[in-house]
Amino acid sequence: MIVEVLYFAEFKDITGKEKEKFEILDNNLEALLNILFEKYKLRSIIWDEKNQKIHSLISIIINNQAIHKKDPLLIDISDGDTIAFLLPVSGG
Amino acid sequence: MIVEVLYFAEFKDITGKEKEKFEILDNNLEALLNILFEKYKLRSIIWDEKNQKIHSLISIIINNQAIHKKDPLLIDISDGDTIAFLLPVSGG
Amino acid sequence: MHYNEDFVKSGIYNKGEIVLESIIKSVKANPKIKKVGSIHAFTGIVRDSSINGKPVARMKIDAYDELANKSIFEICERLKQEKGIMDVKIVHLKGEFELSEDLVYVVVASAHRKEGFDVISKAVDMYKKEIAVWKREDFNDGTSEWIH
Amino acid sequence: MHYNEDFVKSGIYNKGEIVLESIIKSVKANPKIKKVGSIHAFTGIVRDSSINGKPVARMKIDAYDELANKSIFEICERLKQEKGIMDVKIVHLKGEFELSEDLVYVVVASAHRKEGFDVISKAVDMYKKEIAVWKREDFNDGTSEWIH
Repeated sequence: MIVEVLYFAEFKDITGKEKEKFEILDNNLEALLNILFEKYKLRSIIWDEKNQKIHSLISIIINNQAIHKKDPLLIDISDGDTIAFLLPVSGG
Repeated sequence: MIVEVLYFAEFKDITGKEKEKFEILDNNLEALLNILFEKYKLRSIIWDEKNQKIHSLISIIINNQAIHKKDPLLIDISDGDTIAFLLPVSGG
Repeated sequence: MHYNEDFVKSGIYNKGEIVLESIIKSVKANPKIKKVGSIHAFTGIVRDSSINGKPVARMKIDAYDELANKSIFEICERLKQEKGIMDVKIVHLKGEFELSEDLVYVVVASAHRKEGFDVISKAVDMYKKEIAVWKREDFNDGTSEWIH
Repeated sequence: MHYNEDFVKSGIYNKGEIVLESIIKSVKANPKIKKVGSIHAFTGIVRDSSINGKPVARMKIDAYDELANKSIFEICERLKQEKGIMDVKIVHLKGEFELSEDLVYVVVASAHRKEGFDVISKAVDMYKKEIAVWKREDFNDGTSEWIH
């Protein structure tokens, strides 16, 4: 299935893109993270090594809705989903 | 001697004027008040009958300076002075 | 002191002589603008009811210009001494005003927003108490009252 | 709902798309304007130093428009429920900004000034915490940092 990832702030600077489509085989977030971490230096920002889950300060947004689970295996994704990982906001 | 009186707010409405020159004979405010009270219905606004002095809430301004005495006999005026009686302010 | 052409002096103006935009433009032309992070603006306008609920049809503002200009200048200078405050402008209009027309502008430029919010609220309290300006409310029933 | 041509929607705009004047004009076109006695405006601009004093040369603002617009809408609707508040507008710009350029506008219209000062300060606190917008400070020394 195909999902689209939106990049903001650091993520945009690191990837050099605003958004990008990925083909993944499993219907959970882990499959996507593996591809992302292989392609870009994003692991240290997104991944909490100690607790083996997504960092608590990262907001996971799927189809413009916040997801509150942090274990990628528990986060289902479907074909056509739009996904974003957000660092804490800082309005002007 | 000649003094000029400036009218603001109620005073302007009551006198129908912005300012007016008066000739007075004595060099204190009482002489001016007598003329003013004779010409316009200003006595009830300016004069504190009970205490026989200028109402405490009236500011007396001579040549753009506030005068803190309220007994008109004690307030000296000179030829060419500009005098105003002000009610409490009310900015927009 | 040398000012550029955008400079707006605080004080009493006739209705129609000045708009908020010019005052903000003047604040932005202040040489200290690089230190500013927030610009706060207050506009007082004519409301359709007096403080005790009486319907208001229009309003008149009278001012003793020399005295009011002196007090406005003093308020601005005093508040510009406060920490983190780069500019303070107070412009009060006078004349006859219809409902919703602008009566007064206060603009404050500050390094950080906290100080700016504090000082603009203080500036409004001060001009309302200290400057030689009076308002007359003309009510819907044809009567009028100078407010004190 | 029918809006007149002056209507400005709160939300994320590109730098240069909108000015404070238009937002105030929109607030003045609100049908409830007759009940309004004060209009409060906050403008956030680029300051020449970061919160810890590092010299800033310019700034970049990025936004997740759909999310940010949703949060901005919710903040405005929530605050418009407060007593005496007739209108609340939040406009956040995005793009690349030089020193002293406008980044964000908040405009609040209230019956009385006290409520207006309270709500505009609340609105600023809320947008800073709740909307999906990020700023990158580009320092004089050539380094950059996204602020979180």
